[in-house]
Amino acid sequence: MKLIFERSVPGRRMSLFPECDVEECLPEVPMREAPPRLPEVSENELDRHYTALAREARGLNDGFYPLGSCTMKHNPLLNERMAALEGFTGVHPLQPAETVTGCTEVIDTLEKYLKTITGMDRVTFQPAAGSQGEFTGLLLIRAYHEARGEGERNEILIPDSAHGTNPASAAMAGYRVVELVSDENGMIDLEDLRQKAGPKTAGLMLTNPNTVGIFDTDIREITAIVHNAGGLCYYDGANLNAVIGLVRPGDIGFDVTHLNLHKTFSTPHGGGGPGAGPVACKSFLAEYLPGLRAVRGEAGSSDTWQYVWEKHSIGNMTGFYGNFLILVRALCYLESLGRDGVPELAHNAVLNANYMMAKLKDIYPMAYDRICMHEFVMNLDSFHEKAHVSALDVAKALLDFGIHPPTMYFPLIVPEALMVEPTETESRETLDGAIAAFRAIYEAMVKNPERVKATPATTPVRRLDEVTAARKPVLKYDFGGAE
Amino acid sequence: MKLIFERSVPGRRMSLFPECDVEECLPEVPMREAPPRLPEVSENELDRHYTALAREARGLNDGFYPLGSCTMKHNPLLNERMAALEGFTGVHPLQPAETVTGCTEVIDTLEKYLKTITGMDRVTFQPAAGSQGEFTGLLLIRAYHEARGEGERNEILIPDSAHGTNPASAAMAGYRVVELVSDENGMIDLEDLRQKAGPKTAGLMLTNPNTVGIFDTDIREITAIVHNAGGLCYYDGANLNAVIGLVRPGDIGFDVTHLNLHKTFSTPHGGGGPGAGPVACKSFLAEYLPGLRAVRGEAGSSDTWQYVWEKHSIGNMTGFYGNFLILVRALCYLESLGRDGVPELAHNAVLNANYMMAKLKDIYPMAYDRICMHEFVMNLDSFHEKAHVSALDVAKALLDFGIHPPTMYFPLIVPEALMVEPTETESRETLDGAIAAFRAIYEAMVKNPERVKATPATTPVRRLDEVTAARKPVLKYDFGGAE
Amino acid sequence: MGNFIPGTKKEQQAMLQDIGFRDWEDLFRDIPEDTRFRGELDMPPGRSDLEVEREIRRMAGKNRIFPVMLRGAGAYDHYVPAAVDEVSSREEFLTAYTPYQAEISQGILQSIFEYQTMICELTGMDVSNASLYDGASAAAEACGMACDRKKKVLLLSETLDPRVVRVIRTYAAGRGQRIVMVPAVNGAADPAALEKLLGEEPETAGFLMQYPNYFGIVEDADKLAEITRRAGAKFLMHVNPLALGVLKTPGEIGADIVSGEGQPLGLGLAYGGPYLGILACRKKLMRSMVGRLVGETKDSRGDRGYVLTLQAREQHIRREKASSNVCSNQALCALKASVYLAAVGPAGLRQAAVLCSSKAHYLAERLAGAGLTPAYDRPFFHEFVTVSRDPATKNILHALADNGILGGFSLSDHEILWCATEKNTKEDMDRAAAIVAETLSGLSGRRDGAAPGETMKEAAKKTSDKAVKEAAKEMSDKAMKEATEKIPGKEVQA
Amino acid sequence: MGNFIPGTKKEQQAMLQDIGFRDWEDLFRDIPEDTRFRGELDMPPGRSDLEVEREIRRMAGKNRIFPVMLRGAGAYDHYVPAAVDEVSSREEFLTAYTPYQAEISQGILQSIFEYQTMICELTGMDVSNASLYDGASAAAEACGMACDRKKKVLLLSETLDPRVVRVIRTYAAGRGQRIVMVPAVNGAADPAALEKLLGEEPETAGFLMQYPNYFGIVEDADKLAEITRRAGAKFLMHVNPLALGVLKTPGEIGADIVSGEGQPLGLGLAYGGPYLGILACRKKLMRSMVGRLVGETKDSRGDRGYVLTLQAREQHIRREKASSNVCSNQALCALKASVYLAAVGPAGLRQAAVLCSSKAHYLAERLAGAGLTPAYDRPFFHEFVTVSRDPATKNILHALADNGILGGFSLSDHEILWCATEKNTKEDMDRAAAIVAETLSGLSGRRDGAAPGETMKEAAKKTSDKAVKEAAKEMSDKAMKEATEKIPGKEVQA
Repeated sequence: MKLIFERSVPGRRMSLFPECDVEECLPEVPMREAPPRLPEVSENELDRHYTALAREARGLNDGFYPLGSCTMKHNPLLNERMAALEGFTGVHPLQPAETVTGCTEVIDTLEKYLKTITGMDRVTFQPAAGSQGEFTGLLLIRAYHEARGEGERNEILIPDSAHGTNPASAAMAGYRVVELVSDENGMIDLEDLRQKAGPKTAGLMLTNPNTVGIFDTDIREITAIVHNAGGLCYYDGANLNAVIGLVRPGDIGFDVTHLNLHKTFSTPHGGGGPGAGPVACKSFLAEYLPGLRAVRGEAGSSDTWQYVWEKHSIGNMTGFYGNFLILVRALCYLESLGRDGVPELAHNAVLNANYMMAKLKDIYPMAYDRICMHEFVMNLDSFHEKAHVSALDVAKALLDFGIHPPTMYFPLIVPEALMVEPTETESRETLDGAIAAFRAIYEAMVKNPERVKATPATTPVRRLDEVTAARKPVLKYDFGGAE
Repeated sequence: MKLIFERSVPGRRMSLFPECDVEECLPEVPMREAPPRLPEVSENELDRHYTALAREARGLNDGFYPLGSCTMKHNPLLNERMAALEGFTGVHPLQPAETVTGCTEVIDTLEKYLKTITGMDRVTFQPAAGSQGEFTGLLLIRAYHEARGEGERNEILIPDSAHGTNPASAAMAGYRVVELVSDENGMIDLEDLRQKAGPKTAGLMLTNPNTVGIFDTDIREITAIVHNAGGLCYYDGANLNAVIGLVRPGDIGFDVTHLNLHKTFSTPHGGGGPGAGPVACKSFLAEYLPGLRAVRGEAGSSDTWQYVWEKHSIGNMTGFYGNFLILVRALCYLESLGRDGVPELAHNAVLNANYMMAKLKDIYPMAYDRICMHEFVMNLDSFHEKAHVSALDVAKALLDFGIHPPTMYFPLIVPEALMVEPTETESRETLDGAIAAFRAIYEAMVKNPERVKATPATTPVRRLDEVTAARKPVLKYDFGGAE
Repeated sequence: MGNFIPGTKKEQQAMLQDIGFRDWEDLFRDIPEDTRFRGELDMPPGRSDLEVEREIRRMAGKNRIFPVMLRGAGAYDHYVPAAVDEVSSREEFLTAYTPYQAEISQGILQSIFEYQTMICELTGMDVSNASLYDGASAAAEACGMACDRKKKVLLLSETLDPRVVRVIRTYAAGRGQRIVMVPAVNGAADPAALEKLLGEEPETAGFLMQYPNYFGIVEDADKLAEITRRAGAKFLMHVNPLALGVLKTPGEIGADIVSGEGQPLGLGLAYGGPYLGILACRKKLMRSMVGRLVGETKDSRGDRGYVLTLQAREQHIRREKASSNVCSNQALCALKASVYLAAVGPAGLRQAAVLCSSKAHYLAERLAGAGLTPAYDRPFFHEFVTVSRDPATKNILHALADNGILGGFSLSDHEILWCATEKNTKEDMDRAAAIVAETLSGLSGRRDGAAPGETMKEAAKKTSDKAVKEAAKEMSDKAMKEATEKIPGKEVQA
Repeated sequence: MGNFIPGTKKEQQAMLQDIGFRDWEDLFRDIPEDTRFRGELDMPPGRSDLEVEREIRRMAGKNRIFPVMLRGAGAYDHYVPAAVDEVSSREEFLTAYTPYQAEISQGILQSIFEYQTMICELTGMDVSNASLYDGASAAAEACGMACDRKKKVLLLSETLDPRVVRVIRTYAAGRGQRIVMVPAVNGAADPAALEKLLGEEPETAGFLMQYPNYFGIVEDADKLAEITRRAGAKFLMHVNPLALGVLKTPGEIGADIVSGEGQPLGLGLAYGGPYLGILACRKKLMRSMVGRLVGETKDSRGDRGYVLTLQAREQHIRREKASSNVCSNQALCALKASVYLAAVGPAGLRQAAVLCSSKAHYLAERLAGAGLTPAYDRPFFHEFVTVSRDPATKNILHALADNGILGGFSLSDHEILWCATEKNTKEDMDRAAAIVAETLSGLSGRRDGAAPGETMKEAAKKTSDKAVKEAAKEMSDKAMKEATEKIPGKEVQA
């Protein structure tokens, strides 16, 4: 496929802007030597280029997408229509607060819903993504300890099964990471935790269900141990889809949590973003929350709105109020679901995962042989040993069935891992189709492993040389000639 | 690919409508015995179904589309944004005229532009398509003759090269069709015309350039002959793209014309519609125009708008005011082009056609060896004789190059015809690519005609059995079981 | 200025010279000078996208959008599911041509095949075409299909939408067919009159009724069908497809040809277009069906596929002998209707129909309570006509408009045709009724009509004043006649 | 209620039983009862699409949309070409995940590769990442990249956007980095002060300036770069990418790391997000680059293809040793920016930049004529600060708002930060200036300031009252300090 630069012809252009109706004028400062080599194309060529790219992209609309830990659920179409309303897209972030009461209502309503869902007392929408939410949550924990004169608490406890973002966020917040060991069920080893929790402990970061798809039943004891040691408990909301409406982090000992609106709350992933990672916390942490909030003025001047800071705010995570249009979508979603729809989604997310696991576990070894939550992890080490077929090979073979592969090689504690998360928005027929594909791949592996290793054969490109890409990085187009 | 009915599962549904907030009530009349067997699907399944269909459809955005006589030019993206404005889509057609002055401005402004482009005096936007435009124009001609007591004029002269719609429209309007013979240049034989024009002649229907892509240079004499015989001249605007801004039907003896907004004026074809076929005419025909028109009230009550009829209106072609949202798009287009952009488009439409013809005529026999207008016709009879490769085979072979084939077997006066219309919105590289494809197909034919006849090989389905389809028509899904 | 031409002036010049032309004049040398337009077009200079958008938005902004609509009369304010817009705005569907090249057009062909199936399911007919321009022109084509060389008279019920009648008349004039109106009694075609006319007009090709009719009434179609068929004429029905979610189907009633306006199925109001013409018929009429048809077949490998079929009926082969001159359909509108029907499903379509009917009946009750008497005593679907004692139509509609409500459609000084849909809330309708009550009491003071707050049934019981009822009846018949006349001299919509 | 679950209750039950569970309770038996939430969520019941749409539209309708905007301050009202929306709303782009499976994600990977190339072209840098959350967080990551174990002090120009400074401070607090502000003189960083601080702070990792700065001024970046690099610190620039259509590039100036807010490139205002964080750097810093990178490679058949690369820097491999915790980008926003840049091309980008600059200079002149004196005597791009003699900010902005104009951003009672873009017409700006003139004359009567209709240059010449100028300067410095403080107690935007 051509790059847009390869479709460019000097002098071609679209007609977007009017002639200048005032005297033309640029500041008297040094100017660039040559214009940027941006593409020069007509609208027809531009449209065709991006259509060709779209045809080589894969959206949820193209089929099953059981990417573990990513919660690739259907993105309701109404949400897009609502996020495109000019009443939202045309608002300047620095408009007077009394002219943006619609935005404020969106934010306040969504906060109300997320509070009841998490069992927390306050929410900030500053963070633009889950990882920034983690960072925010840790800064709250840090501010809390510092305010109490316990700034020496510099350790965050994180299980070895955790997503890499957890330790990375802890490091960004200036913490030392103390790794907790998972037991044979993928759960926290309580003894290990008791040993590691202490006067240096600032907090614990945990997702529950954990990254292997198992609900840690000791959760109340775990949070109690951390609290007793003087630390706070951070709930990574990445896996909330399994228990939303059934278990609330605020009820089981957590003090702060982030939510991934682009996972549990159906906002689109956009090929990698934008998402949103709001942080909910208990009231004792509210005074540290980042960002400005629009509030109605004091009694007697009810028409005067103003923006206020929390008393000891940690500052800002993003320039304005986070990814507002993502919030609109999440609000639509929750308005659709309502109080009864929320737990139903968790029911079906877990049902679909257990259904697929049950139909595959006779031939695909599961990392943990017990009821899973919204996702399950296969351990294909034995495939690799017996037939030299890796988790990667199985994933690539699925491409030829028109199925997006599961997450590969995560969590790190499971060798040759494939992590499958069907989500609740898939039909039984879709699950059955994927089960049949997995079984067909297994058959192929038994008969002719080389066939599996030669996949994919139906995709626009075949397996790509990632090693060379990293060794000799080519990160931009080479226009040729002297640079 | 599954039919949507094959994705249906009883009881599945989306949640679109609210609970009833008043007492539920249906009229006491006979009800249907069983519900219609409409699909029962979730939004996710619906979205995937139509995505799959879209992936097996081919839009202008997918590549070159040189369909002769169809003018598949780029459809500007801005036009879609404008046609989607709620200020247009949310207007009830029976709102008071003073509440729809924006719609009226769209219509009046577009009328003004089309008048200057056609050299006519009035325009109606009633017709929803070119064919309905033809029918409308003929009804105007009929009303004119009848009003003058010349109702006995019951013949319409139509060249043998004409599109089938011309004679079909004439028949619908109650006319007998008299066919005019084309000469060896594809132009009207003046002698033949002189013999056939007479007291029975109601009018002539003609497109110029004609359907073989040649501008009939005798046009002024042709219209004079018809006028002298007492007939009127109808200009079929199907090929206006070649001469827009350069030749105006109203200047060269035509009394009435329709325009295809979905051809010359860039509105999208929609997979076969909706288009729009406004009719422009000289002032002496205006009193017969169909449809209501919103006008500002008499002086002294300038705020009162009303809808009025022409004095001897032929009636209505469509229920309200034609395909209004198509008019919005055409207006956008003309606002973009402006007075200078209009002739430029004709220049380049003709240039692109002649360029392709010049680069192919050494091996592809042209039906007429002279300067073409916006399209040209190949006569592949010799291919068929020599290699048993038909125009159809060449067309299907182009599919494997990712190019939409030209129009096949039209006009009827050329055997094994392929009619190529590149349009002005294609780049030289696109034309060169298509030329290379044509030449490659020629090479293949010379070396191995069977390879050409085995095409297409890269499409979702191969050549389809049209004979069986027509002989044993299956026009709807068979749900199985007792019907 | 946007001209959408990729090539620069330089490229254009190079191409010209490459193929042997000096300049544009040279390229166009075959066009005689005396046919050339050498003036300047009377248009502004070209503009950039930013300017065009500003200008067109200005125009859109001049229109008034009513948050609440209680007007139908042929165009209905229904909810359009997001999926409809999402699917139909995909450029692959939007910008494609008619699917003549079946190998790369399966998506569009299949979508039409699905549409045809859905229309057959709704109507109970055997064959649906790929769609026509709008309901009115579809009805005109249906009438054309019903006729043959011998039978050229069409009986139309007076209770048909007058705009549909106008288009039928326009088409019939060209084809030399004769239209005879069948008079109505109490808002429905008079069976006796129909029987009489069928006897008087042996050349009658068919009788066309509307279902529900223009006044919202669900007429006794079974009886009319029986009378028509007994006389050997074809029975034609013009339908609201949404109502067919619940009503007895034309197939069950015994219709031969069904036309309809598809706009209620997910198409916006859009100032009247593009809409969607539905046309379906019995199998025996298949080969005289107008317009495009998509059929199922197999490809050379035996795989299922779809093609345009039975093209021998069509104008590009049959020329003047074609069944019609139609050579396009409203494919994108048909796609919208398909997506709509797939989104709502059978249960959703029924729900929409029940909501429409229920709200309309509630509105009728509230309006009766406010002093607007029902004009007809017949079962209705989601439209109905009211009569006022005083010539209050203008005042009522103005008062509603001042409150952001588009009231019913004025049939006369005394009569209004109302409509309710699933989009109207109880609160909106209560508000409308209160405004009506206030307007009426302001106009006339109170006489012996309905007291505010009365229900329709109570009001109907009480209205014993025969003279008033008669007057109302007469006015309504007059309005109907005027509406169905070929060319009103002047028509003011309010 | 919409729950988007395809299966009916019956299907769900069948599936449960098929895999050996009695009911939902049984499926969730592993979750201890004492962790279960058994209450009812404090939310309304679920609603249908029609109802949700009505509710959300109601909220959107509460916001005020200003037809004319003269406010920027970090978010800019630019024209968004139709192609941007068309492309970015395609579900294949909208709903895709991060392109980890390269074989079926070439479309997204290539679009990012193209984006990276365009950003390198704009900035003159060697490496661009795949984008970050927004300009402010990108600046914070740039600062993080500049630091290492030894060098943990960052010098920030006081002329940086205070919101950007806030985010940098928030990030730095976590990382234990120290922020030192470099004071400004006449609206631009003071080179002498910078030199002095660089001397005083040997642990300085880098100096960050904004280009054009928060007050619209194009500072002498060459000089600042030279001073910074001479001291062995990294030179960081935070840019408006649209201005780079004309201004000397950071590459030419000698920057090491460039961050920027991509919102001007085809992203709507959208109440502040989602926006687009631009981050680019020199090749030597490639392996400490934060966030995703797409690289070119070949597939097993030798065809060109694209993959996520250099993942060894990233958190899912490096965990706590990663360069950042960033694990997504703003891919869809980067796509929008790419489409924008492809649509405008080099000529269009220059045209947009010239239009913005020209209109801003015209506006400045007209406002000077109306009585608002320019606060700084420096070259500016499309934003500038004015000072009023009286504390007139509130009155001016209210008067403009009453006329549908969102005036400049209030920096203090006397100071306003204005912005003009290609969307502002001469007429709109004339109208705004007239309203300002009227407001000011109404406020104070006329003293010895500029006469109405005077140009900026004339006014500047005339203003010899040194005290006024000093006062204005002081106020402006104060406002700047307040704005860049970590936590203002209370902030009212007007």
